[in-house]
Amino acid sequence: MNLQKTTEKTGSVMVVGAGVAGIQASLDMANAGYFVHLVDNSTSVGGLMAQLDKTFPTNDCAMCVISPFLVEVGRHLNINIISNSEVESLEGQAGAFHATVRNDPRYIDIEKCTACGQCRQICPVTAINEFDCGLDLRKAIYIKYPQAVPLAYAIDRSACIGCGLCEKACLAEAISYADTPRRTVLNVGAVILSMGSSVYDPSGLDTLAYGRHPNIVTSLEFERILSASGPYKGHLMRPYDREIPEKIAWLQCVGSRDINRAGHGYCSSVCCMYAIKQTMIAKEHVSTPLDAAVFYMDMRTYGKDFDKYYTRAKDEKHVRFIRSRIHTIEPLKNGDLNIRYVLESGDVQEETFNMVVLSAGLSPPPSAIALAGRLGIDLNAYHYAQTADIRPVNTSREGIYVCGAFQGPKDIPQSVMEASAAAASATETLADVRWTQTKVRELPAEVDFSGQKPRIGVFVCNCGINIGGVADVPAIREYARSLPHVIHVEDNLFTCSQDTQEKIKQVLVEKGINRVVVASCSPRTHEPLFQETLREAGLNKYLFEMANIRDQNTWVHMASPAKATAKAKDLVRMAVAKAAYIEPLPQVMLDVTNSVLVVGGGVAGMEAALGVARQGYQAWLVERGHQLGGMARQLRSTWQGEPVAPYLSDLIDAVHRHEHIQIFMETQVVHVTGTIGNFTTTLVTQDDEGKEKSTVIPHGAAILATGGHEYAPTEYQYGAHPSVMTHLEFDVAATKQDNRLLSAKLAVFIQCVGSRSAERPYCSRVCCTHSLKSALWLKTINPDVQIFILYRDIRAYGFRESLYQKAREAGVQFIRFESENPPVVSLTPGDPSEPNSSRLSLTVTDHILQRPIILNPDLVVLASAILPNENKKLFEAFKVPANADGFLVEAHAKLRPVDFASEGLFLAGLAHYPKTIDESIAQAKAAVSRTMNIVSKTAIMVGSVIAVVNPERCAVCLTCVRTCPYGIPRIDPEKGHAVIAAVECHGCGVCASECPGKAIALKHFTDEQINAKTDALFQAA
Amino acid sequence: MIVADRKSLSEIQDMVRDCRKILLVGCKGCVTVCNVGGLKEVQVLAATLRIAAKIEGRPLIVEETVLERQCDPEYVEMLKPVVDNFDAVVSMACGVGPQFLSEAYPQQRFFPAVNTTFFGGAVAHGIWEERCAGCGTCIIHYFDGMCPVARCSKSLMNGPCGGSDHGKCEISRNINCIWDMIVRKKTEQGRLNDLLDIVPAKNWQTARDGGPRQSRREELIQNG
Amino acid sequence: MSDAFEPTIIAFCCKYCAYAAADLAGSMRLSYPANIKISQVPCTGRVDIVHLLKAIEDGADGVYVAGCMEGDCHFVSGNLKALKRVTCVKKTLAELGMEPERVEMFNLSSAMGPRFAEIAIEMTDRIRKLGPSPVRRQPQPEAAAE
Amino acid sequence: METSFQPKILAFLCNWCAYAGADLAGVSRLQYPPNIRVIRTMCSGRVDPLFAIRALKEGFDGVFVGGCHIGDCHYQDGNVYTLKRMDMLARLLDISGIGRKRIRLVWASAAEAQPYADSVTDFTASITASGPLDRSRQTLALAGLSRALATPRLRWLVGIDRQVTERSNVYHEKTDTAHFQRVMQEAVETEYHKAMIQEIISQAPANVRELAEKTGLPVYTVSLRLNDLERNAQAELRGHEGRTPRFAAAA
Repeated sequence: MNLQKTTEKTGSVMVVGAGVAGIQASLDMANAGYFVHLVDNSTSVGGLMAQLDKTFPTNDCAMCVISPFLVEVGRHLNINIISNSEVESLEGQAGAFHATVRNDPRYIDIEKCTACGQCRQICPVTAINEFDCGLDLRKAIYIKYPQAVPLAYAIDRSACIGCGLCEKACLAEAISYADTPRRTVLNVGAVILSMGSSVYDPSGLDTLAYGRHPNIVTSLEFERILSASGPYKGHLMRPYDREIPEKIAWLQCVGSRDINRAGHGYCSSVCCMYAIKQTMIAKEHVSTPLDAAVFYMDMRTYGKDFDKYYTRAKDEKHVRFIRSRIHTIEPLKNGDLNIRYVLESGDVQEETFNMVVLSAGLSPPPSAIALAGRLGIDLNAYHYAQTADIRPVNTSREGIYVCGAFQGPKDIPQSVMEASAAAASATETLADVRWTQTKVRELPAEVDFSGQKPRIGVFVCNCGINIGGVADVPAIREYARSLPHVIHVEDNLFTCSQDTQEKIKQVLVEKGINRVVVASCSPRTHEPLFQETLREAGLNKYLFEMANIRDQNTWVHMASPAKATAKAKDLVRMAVAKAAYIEPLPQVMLDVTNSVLVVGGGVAGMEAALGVARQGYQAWLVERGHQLGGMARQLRSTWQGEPVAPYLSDLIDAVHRHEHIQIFMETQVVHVTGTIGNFTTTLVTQDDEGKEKSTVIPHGAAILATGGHEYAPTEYQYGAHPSVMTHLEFDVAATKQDNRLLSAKLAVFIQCVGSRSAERPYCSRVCCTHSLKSALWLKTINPDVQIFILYRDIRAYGFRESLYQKAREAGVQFIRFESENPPVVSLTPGDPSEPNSSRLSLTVTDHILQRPIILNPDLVVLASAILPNENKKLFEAFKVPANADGFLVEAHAKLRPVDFASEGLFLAGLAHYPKTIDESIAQAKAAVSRTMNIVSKTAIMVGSVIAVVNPERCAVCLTCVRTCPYGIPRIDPEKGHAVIAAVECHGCGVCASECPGKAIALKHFTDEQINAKTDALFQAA
Repeated sequence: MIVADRKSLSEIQDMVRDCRKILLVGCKGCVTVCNVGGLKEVQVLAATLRIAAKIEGRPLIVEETVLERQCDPEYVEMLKPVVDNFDAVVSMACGVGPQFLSEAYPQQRFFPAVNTTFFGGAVAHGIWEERCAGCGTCIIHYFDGMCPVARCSKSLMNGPCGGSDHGKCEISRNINCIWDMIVRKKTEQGRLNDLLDIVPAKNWQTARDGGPRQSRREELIQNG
Repeated sequence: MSDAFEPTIIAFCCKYCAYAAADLAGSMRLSYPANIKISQVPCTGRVDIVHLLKAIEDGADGVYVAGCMEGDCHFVSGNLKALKRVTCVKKTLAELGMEPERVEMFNLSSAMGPRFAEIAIEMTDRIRKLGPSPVRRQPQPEAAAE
Repeated sequence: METSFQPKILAFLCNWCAYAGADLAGVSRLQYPPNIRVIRTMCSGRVDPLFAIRALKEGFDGVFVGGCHIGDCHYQDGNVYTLKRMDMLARLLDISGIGRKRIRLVWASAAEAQPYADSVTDFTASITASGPLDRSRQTLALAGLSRALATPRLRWLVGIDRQVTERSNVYHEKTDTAHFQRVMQEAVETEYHKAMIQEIISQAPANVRELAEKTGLPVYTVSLRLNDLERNAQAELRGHEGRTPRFAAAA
């Protein structure tokens, strides 16, 4: 590291906190030309997400989706993971910060540790397993979880008694008790804070009896109970006596929306959804019936596909949702728990459950609050980083950005989005020092082995005693010698150790080995390392095959050494057989067009175009209408009260003035060709005389920000009476100081107009917040106005809850209605001679009184739904999918929220889902960051494990075209055969398996190679 | 395209029961496109036959090859060097294939591995439907692109029979009544009156009924 | 038990889920029969009918394909295609007079190490009960061996 | 009562001090009860706590260990290790309910015939007062103690105690004694609990409540210890009875 302090701008950045947000921000920046220091105070990266079993609303396995990201960040040449470390101070200013980082001793050399776990087995000291939330114990020497990155153990010094036994057991000699705290000064141009959240500890809430009975667990504990790698190996049991529960209760808002006892006035945003997820997963986990009951105040399923998830839980999985307040939990002798609760009606009820899950809210980790103090950034009342809606990822100190749950409680996709947004914002001012600090690995030219027979070298690993202690490694080695094409064999104590790698390199060159087989651990963790060694020795990295004789052999057949040895021989024989058929897969460089096309001139589109331009690249901004600004033109203020109009006019101005932005008004996209890095799009512009002019734009990536619009209600006398208006119309009227608003004596807001209906089974997310904000505004201009908000659930998520609280304090009255029994608005005819003299009358059944109430409002505001804009042709031109509601579908609901499945295409704003303006801005910036991974490069590498077509055999039958899950293959009419763009192919091999003419081969997994392994297995000696 | 179905395994096994060494020949034409006789299906059938022989403990060698087309002598010629090495040859082409093969190699036995079913196309991946009966006199223009000869169970040419039931043919719920479709389309296009013209009785001499057919293009025939 | 029939079973495991689950079973030091040998594929969608038949032809006593949970395929839908192919091979085995249960499709996530072990045990038990593959049961004539 | 019960006491005496002291007691014709049977070891450090448990299992009512005074060990500090081991044994006996009163450690030099005789007299009286060890009711406890005392964890911890608390641990500092004692106590408890559970499930699978009843441990403690055993592949879930899982020794 460069230890000298400078005042010049640097192309390095620092990310603090290596949860999913920190990882995303790091990858985005490292892939866009910056060197990233990723600092975390834990022993490994992954954060809270690594502890989760499944993720909503797709029920994807959390570890499955995060682990490729962990591996990528762990091996990235331009990401320096600094684990076990705290940032002590930050001097300097934006562009040239000097961060002092204290690296606490781990007592284990990360480079040497092979994570074999021998030390853990013999360590005599136990400690609480924090990863399993204390449901389990670990040793004083430990690894957080089996997939951890860095994959290395650490000694918990507070538990360790210093007996030295682990050192005796560690054959890799990775233990170093002499390790001491080290301080490093890092020169960085920007800092991103992504310290995440901790989970609220309900011990303080006396009535819930948490900590007094093991069958009362927090949601995170329950997550570990459900996890297959958790304390009960995924068998759902209650901790006290391991009985399979028959009835489980989930208690919502524990440590959230609770000022009195928890001091947390905000909504934690994620608990409703994770509780629903847990009910569904829990039911899946047991073969016996499970009664799941969720006790809640408002069900806040406000995100994309969340309401459908809620409905599914209710209607299909028969989860009981009980709107109530909890009085007490009383543990019973047999381990059951008696819950007393109060219904909306005021009735007190009791019910006994076998287990209780407390849906604990989120709160900022104390270490994060302390760090924020050291860095001098402003925190809000709840100790989260303070941000403005129009700059959602900027902290109060220039050059320091924030993302993820440290900015406010939020779910994974929102965190990931903000992470990319923070990456884009942090690097905006560093565009001119891009690629200045990044490293490039210097490699020798690849040796051409074409025409040579296979000369295979087999390296068998002892892995300390992990393999050698069970299987007979010398016998395996000698067996390998007898196999065809094998010209060199050896075994090593640790094949992955630095010195062995050097030795292997020498041997490869000396003996002219052209295929390498390593029999050791798993390719999932170690293949990249060995491939690097091959590459350094001048071999193409695909001339490599692994036999997994540890994770899938000696570790699981410890009790049968003879069988383990025999199986290892089988696996080595299979690997050697495939190795004889493997071939080098050269990668091809493709030039990249360094510009981005942005479709849609609303806030998201303009922010995206401006973001691209500020990164130093050309942006083409296309708007089909005649003015920029989209829906924001009607909005009065953000939810925090920042005025929208000045922001919008500044933004429009900036977009117009930026030299790197070219705007195409009244223009439509008609045709798109090409792939990631090189698209060609045809635009057609309508000029003033209605003549059409077409322009062809080359671009490396595209962002679709095609926006949405407000639903035009057909209900509640909308259109029949001037005082019935939508909430956007209310904003416009408010701006104009409309008398309908100023003179109103009784105003009624009706929620969910056109949302959460059979026709539109989604929540429009923004309406609750908007109505609360509008009601409060109405109260400020006219304190005497009486206001009713008629709602189904108040979904004021996150800090927006404070508006709900203020509204209640201000005397706004809330009446809840059921979807089956909505309010009825009718017109009472007035003086027939006078227009508009008819009066409004409204009937709604009060949820507490259970009786109809009649109101005579002089203002009715409808929180009408947000609909995506109609863009069927545009979406078809880009071949991007929309869901049943018309919103664009992202590549992955959790970890790729701004990407399309088709590479090089991104999305932002309302076209993705209804969202507030700060969320739209964040998503637009995120999309910019994602495009930088492409357009900041001069070329991209393509090739490797991809499908290739043999034209001779192709019958142009279209099977590949029809069966590819990504729609990549196409028939080239000129060439007369199918073509699969190397740059787009994901490498799954479905086409190769479907092709009736066997014209398609998936490289590195050809029929020949797969069959060679099978044949080898069964020709056992 | 000619559409075919694989014969049942037992039927194929019965044909080759007395053979110790057979050759499977696929075709890169229609049968590859309809996923029944391309290289992949050749491999599948070959493996299946070998497994069957192994289960029975019977010696059997199965070799696999694919011809560009089995309906052209030049391609068929390519089997010449190997064709006599086998006890029999199994063709996975349409019915044309085994015949061209046996004409070229009269000394060898040729067996069909597929049943040739119809002329048609894929309405979705994995589903093929009949569209043409090869009658030799196309009258589709009367019916806006729909052929009652191939697609009406009775090949009626002047309207549906009494078995048309809510758009389906009485033969099977899976078969659309083509006359229902014709009438709908004509109605939509406001040309229902077209159907008032009687389509005259068809000359079936050009169809199979006139005996085996030959097609000659004098300008193409090589004299030399 | 010592003279019990020890089947050879090949498992085609997708890189993202089943193979990772097998690794996790290792990390957790779970124990399962050594009869299972894994052949890694990028996605179960890569597993061809031809590959499954090849294994049977070679004398596999059991063959299974293990991919991601339905709906969770890393490549969208490869596991669903794999299931269809497995079903097709089951039919072929039935036609051949072999037990279709010798071929199976499983779905599991990468976090399900214990499930991987469970499947390995289940499949080994199943095949043990079925006995050796009839392909291996017959003395193989010279001519059939390639 | 005193007349009817004649306890059996096994003594391990070190060659250089206690044994010589016992000899001197004989030479000096000092009188003490005849219930004691002596095994001579070269050093009290040779006495494995497992010897004591074996003695109790085989029919002795008490175990007496005699060695040199601290500082006088013929082998420098063998007796200090004895002290640590006997302390661990005493803790285990307390936890098991058998009680530390069944063992006694005495330092007696070759010249201390009278103190030796007095100790024997006193210990014999104490055991006599305690009555015979009811082996039929202590089968599980004794089996558990044997298992626990054989674990590498306890054996290593008791052996390393002095090194890390008195001399220097691997970090070149002394481990805080209180910390070490906490670790030791936790290890002793959990290893004993686990040993009893293992003893039961090695015979037949059992559920948590059955285990709690047989071991006398609280239900939740059994659940936690099972967890520990499962993690180390010493126990596993083996089937259910209704909603109740049964646990067995890992195959």
